[in-house]
Amino acid sequence: MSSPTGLLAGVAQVWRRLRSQRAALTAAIVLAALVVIALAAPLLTAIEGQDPTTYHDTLVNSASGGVPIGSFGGVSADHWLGVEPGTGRDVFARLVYGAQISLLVAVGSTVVQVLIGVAVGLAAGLGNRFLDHLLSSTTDVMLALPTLVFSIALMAVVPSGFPRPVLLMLVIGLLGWGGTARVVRAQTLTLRELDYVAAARLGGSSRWRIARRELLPSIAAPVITYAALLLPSNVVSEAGLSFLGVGVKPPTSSWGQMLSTATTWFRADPTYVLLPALMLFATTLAFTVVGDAVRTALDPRAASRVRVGTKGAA
Amino acid sequence: MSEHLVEVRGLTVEFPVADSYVRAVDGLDFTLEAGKALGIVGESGSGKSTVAFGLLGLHRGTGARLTGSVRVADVDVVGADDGELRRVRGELAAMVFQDPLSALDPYHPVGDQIAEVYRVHRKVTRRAARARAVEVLDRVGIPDAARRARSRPHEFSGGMRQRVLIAMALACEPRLLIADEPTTALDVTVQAQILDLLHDLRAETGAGLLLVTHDLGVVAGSVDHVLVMKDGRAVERGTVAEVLGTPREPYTRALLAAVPRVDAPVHPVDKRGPVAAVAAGTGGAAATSDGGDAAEAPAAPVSGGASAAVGPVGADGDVLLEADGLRREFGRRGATVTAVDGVSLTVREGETLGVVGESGSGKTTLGRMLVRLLDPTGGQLRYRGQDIGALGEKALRPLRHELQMVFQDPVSSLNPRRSIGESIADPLRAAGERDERRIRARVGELLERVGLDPDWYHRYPHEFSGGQRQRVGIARALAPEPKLIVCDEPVSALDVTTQAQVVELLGELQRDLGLSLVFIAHDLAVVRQVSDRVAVMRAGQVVEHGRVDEVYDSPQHSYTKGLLAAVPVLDPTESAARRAARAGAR
Amino acid sequence: MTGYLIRRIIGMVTVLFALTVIIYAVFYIAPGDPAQLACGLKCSPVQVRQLRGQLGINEPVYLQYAHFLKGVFAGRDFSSGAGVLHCDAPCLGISYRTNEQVTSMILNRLPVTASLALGAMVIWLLLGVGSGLLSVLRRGRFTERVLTSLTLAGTAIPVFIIGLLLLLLFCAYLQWLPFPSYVALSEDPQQWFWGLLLPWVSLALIESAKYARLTRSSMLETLAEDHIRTFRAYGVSERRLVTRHALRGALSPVIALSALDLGTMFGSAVLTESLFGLPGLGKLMVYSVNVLDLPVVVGLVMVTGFCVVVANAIADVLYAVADRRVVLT
Amino acid sequence: MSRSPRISRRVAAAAVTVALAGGAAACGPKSGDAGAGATPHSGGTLTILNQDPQDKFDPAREYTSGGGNVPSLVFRTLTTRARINGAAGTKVVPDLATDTGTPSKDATVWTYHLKDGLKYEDGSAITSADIKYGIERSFAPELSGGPPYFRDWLAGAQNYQGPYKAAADAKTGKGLDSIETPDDKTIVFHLNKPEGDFPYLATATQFAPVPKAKDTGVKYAEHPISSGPYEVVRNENDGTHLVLKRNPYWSTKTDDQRKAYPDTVDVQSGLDPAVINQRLSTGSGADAAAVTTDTNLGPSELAQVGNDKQLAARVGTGHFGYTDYLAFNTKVKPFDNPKVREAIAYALNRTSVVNAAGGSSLAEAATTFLPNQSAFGYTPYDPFPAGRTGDPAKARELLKEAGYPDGLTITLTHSSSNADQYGPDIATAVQDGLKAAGITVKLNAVQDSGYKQTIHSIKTEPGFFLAGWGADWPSGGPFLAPIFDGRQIVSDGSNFNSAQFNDSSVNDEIDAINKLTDHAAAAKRWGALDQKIGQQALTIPLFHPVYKRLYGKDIRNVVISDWTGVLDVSQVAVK
Repeated sequence: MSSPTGLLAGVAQVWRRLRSQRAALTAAIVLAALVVIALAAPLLTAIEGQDPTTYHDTLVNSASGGVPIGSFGGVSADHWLGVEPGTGRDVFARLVYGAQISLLVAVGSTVVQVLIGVAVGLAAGLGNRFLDHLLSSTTDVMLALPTLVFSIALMAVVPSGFPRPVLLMLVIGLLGWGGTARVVRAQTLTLRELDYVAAARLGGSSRWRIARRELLPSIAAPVITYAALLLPSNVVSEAGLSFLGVGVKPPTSSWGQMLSTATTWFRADPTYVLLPALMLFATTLAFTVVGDAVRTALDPRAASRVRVGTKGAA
Repeated sequence: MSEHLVEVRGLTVEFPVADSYVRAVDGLDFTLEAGKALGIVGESGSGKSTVAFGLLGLHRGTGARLTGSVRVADVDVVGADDGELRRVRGELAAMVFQDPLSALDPYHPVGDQIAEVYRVHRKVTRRAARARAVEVLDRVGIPDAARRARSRPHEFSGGMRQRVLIAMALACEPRLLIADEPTTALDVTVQAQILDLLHDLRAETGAGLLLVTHDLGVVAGSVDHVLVMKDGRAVERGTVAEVLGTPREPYTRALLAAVPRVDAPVHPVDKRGPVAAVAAGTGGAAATSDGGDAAEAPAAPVSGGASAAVGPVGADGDVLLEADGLRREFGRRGATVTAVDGVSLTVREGETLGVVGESGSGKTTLGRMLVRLLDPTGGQLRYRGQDIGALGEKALRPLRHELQMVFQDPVSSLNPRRSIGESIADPLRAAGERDERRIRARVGELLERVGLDPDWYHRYPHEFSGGQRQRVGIARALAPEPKLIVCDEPVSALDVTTQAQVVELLGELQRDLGLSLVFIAHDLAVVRQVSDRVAVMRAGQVVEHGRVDEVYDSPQHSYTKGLLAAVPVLDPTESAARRAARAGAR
Repeated sequence: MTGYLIRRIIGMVTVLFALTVIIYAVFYIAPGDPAQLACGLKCSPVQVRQLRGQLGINEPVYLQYAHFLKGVFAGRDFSSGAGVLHCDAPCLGISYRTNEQVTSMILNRLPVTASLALGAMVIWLLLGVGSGLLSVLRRGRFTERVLTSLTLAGTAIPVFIIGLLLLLLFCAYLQWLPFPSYVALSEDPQQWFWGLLLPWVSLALIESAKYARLTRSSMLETLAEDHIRTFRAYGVSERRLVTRHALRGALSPVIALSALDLGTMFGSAVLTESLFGLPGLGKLMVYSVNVLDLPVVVGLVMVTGFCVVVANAIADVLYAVADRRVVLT
Repeated sequence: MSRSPRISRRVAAAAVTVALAGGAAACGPKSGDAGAGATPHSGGTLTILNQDPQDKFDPAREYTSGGGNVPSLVFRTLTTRARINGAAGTKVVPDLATDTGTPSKDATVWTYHLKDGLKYEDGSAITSADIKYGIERSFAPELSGGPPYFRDWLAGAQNYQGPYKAAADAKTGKGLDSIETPDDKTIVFHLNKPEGDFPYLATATQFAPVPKAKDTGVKYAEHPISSGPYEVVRNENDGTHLVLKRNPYWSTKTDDQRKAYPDTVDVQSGLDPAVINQRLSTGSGADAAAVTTDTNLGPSELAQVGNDKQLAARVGTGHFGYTDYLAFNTKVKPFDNPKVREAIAYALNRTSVVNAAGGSSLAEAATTFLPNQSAFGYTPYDPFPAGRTGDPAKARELLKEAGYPDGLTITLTHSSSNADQYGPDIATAVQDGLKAAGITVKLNAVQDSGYKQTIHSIKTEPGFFLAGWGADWPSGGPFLAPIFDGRQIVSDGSNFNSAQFNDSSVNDEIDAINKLTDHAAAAKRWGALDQKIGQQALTIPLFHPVYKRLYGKDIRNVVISDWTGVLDVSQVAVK
């Protein structure tokens, strides 16, 4: 659609702005590291010599509720981050495999949310009064739903053969597109009044063509910004669902699942709680920081407008 | 120490951009004596507003670099501490901003806003400050000031808001008034009133006035001295009579020449002659990324001076488009606003119909209905005899390409995320053209046709100046080979020199391609230049229409007369005479 | 504006009803028989059949839905055993499990959730707007960086973690606060306050981060507006610019968002309610979903959905009132 | 009903959750006075911190074991469980009645006489007609929830729909004919078959008197008329918050079981288990005099308690007769092959499973189906001795014999929730244990709300799944018969004979034992039968849960019987 040089220039420009923010850079590195960890999970656990599902009965003290034997939750040369209370499964292995699920579900559900949100928002923004009314009301109601409860109900009716991570993505995605739709609709309503859209109509473009050629590229920036905010909240959603016991299927691990078993171990085995909590915290924080930076980078207005009084001069 | 009210020496202001600085003002010197008025004139990007802001030290904390010396009422603005600077602001020198709507806090009553400013500088009670606010509001001509002081800005009209801003400036009886484009956002009749008010106030309070504007007509009647700026430097200075009457510098001359005159005799139209100036003036203009129409050198004296008018051509051409009792209402039941109220007019092949009116007169709504961007709510719209007013979007599509539009705002009329080539090619693709080579060729041809480099297909709108963008918009309108183009304020966002070039281009295209034009503008002078016939709109209705010279030279309707009388003139003497006439009429 | 609000509310309520259809359908295909669940696993088939008749779930699902609609608009009668239980419109039916009227079940729990949500809102507004304001006043200084980091962290912590931490810290280790419980405000205002303080704070800490960010960004946006420049040019001090002019502009999005969040909270404080054992709507919802108590679930969705609908409308009005330039169409 | 009328003692089962929700039982530390050495005194307020509300607080709707825990503070029944520590607490004792019942010769007619001076909370006298009415109303569909025995045992009750419908229907207006009340003090039950366990059933809350004039149908639960030591003064949100205060008309003269020391009982529910245990261990304010009737110490809390002597002294340990097991549906391949079932039994790693269930303090590895209490007839045995961690080699060998030399892939169905120990935690432990024997286990989670219906219906029963069984009263019969009696395979209702096992020798033995009147002799033969059935590997017992309950530091007179396994709130004193 646009020329490669223009696109490249744009990307380069955004990257330059991003680079200038040290926090964002750090966060981006953290995210990159997380992705690498998730992708390399089999390799990393192979190096450690463990896997995430094998029980180690001898490493926990059965009589005291299954608390790991040894300090820091049973940290040893074999088990770098200790073992899970009760089962003796390797915490490091479960953490890195858990990263796969957390990231996959977060990204996947964000994609679903964005796709639906953009489609609905565009249709509402460009459609006639009735369609707009219908879709806007639906969007409002979607935003009104107690999503957590609905997810539980939805997860309940889907046959258990359905792959869980995909189901999680779909459920979080299907229930969470309201915000995106709103942003896109508002943006569309603004954009469609712009002269270049009028010009495209005069040029004989159909609505679909206008949406695709004129609106989508302009909507991309706010949508990316919004998606960057959705990501961390989806990480937390997945954790929340797993926390409530309707997340991934055992013996698969996810951070939320680990946290849900870990929360009661706060005092007896703090290490076990801190690790998934830290991972979750670091991930959402990193996503948020990067998201913020992306927003600033994509909307230089916000940054430059603060320089008061330079209208017409800068 | 200094006998000058304002003394600026070697002022240089630089703004940080990416990794370097851009120099907005470059070694400027000037002075202003108490009670006198100085006009700073320049096109956009000349640095004139930056100077005004610099007088109040408004660059502090913005990262701008400021060197040289600025003294206002004996205070060294550059070196002053925060407290001292705050005293300068409002107490010694007060600023009147350009856009009165955004320059006032929307949440607070105007009286409170003025009172707040007053209390910053005077230790008085809240009640006393309110009283002062009412007093100054009354002074600037707000009727029923005591009550209106409790209204919020959006409850005022544009002119009244500007008066409020002036009242705020008056509150602390400053010794210097700085007016930054105080009338740009206003209609011509209101503009005259505001200028008169400033004039009277100066006479009354003895304050100095620094008037910053792009409009030579505005300075003509309002200041004693003029400073012409270009690219951050002073090009020419002198008394207003000298500078406007006998300009020495070519730039000033070009500037003056480009100003359309409402009173100019209509030139015999040469619709066949080449207008080489356009190509010369713009073809070589380099596109600069940081914009600024200044990049577009003012064309050397354009085709013999005042205007390149598009004169009347055979007024007896076939009727192309005909509106009959066209109406348009907005809003829902119970709260409708009638924007266009039964307008009937015709556009013939190859002619230019001018539509003038002030803001809110319904001229833009009318223009959009003519090309069916808006659906009429009443009346008929006939194109070549066929009623197209009620056609659905699908049925309309085959006709779409024959009716095109050029928009006012060169920024919003081009999609910033698509290359200009893509934008121009869009109608071609929409029409089903798939051959990439032919598309490229045609776009190149169109770019060349409007005086741009045919190889600029891949450039993005932000790489162009306003005038160039408007050319791109014209190229896009031309792409589907239309029969009629509605130009909605096509030059009002452009600097005066660029304005002239674009007008020139439109005329040339009309002549070459046999186009019909509907030229909508608030600027009476521009309309006169380009139109064969003209319609004057007010409150959704056409109050007067006819051949252009008839309407301008012997207006029949009082509204038209008032409009024409309010147009600023370049001759300071004439301007003063008109002011006196207006004052007498009050 | 009234017309606008009515249209909007009608639209959303219509969608809410459409949603109840979906819920009926979802429950219809969900595994498990509510009658068997209500009666107990060892209920004989005869008993289950009787109960199905009593609950009205032996009817086709569309008839069940029709009865539900009739109840909402005209009221319904149920057998209480000893007599007739009249359920006035709007009647949301009776619980499969307890035969209690759904409306009264919800009304009983509403004060809990309302106390939780309102109290939390007060705190998050104070915390959020306060720290947003502070970070703008201390722009570019250390305080701002600290506040920014804190609020970022706040948005990144799930409520079940922060709640648990606070609980352990203040109730178990330090024992400064009693373990949270709900005592009606009308009964003992002091106990009500202390019993809810921790849940409020937990919710508010998470939410206030969002508000701090919103306050900060919209204040910065307002600070960049022309009218701020006007007052700066008239010598108004920075502090006053921020507190009087920028804050005022920043408040309208904050207020609008609060109304929305408040509405949403009526159905979404599940995690907080279960963590602190508050007998609120969210908890009732989760429980009812688990025991397939369809009338309660549908009733809750209607009521909480309606809360959000109203909150949405209120948000719009507040927005329009706060910023008179906005025209509702 | 399709069930065989020949079965003499049909018993309940798997009702643990229900029983707990109803406020079931508690059993106590074998060391009764752990709280304090002082003698108990009257007065004060007892706080009960629970997860599940006392919802449906109507004697017709409760499903309790032995009359429940909180319910038995308000409802007195004909008989009740003995409020004594340990095994002695598995006995039935008279409550409203003067004895545990006089059976006819064939135990089909049971006669009870009420004690003198029995009164409701309003001072009116309790009559035998009120007890009859109480039972009748439990048949009303509006008041569902109680145990099934009334309909199964009482003559002519099969299609009875309770007094409300009957009143409207003139033909059956008399109520249940099989319950006679010749005078105000006497009540006679006519059964359709011999039921020696009737005195056990008579502990159920349905035997509590309900004055007809005060019956408000479904609304009765808001304020049931008390016959016990306490009356309801507040009932908020359907039993979420219940406040009981002393019933002035109740007297120890007619009730030698309940002690009722506190003046007030405050039952707070809807609490998170972690919060309950945290509050009990912190014990600030009113929580010092608090107990819980439904919340076990979790594994993590146990680890903590272990490090704190003072806390450890405040833990009551109890056993409720219950077995968690792996169930096979022998109609599904490959579980029709005994060798496959045996291989799985050998391969199983019980240590992992016990750890998953909370460790050895909360779960005792089980190899017998009967719970490890003498009242049930517990006889230790292990038909497939493989040690605590399994014998993969032996398992592989058996698999080879069964025709699976290269291993086997099977599906284990479990609940989506860990709440009842049928959940993913146990399932994954089983899964991991079987890995070593070359058995690949796929997990199939069923949503918790539908899980029990799924596994206990012939139509939907999976091949291999997690299940559990508890008895409604402590006896071997109700424990074994529903699971292994071939005549109790139910095709149109809840079926607990998951293996669909029908062996006439087993059926005959069940009948024979049911005829015994000597409980000890019967227990011995139940034990032997359990061992005999165990050889067939129809189920693989996993563990028997152990109850560890924390109580507040001011709690005195802790009594935990083996009937309920949890602390009995009717015995507790707070002063």
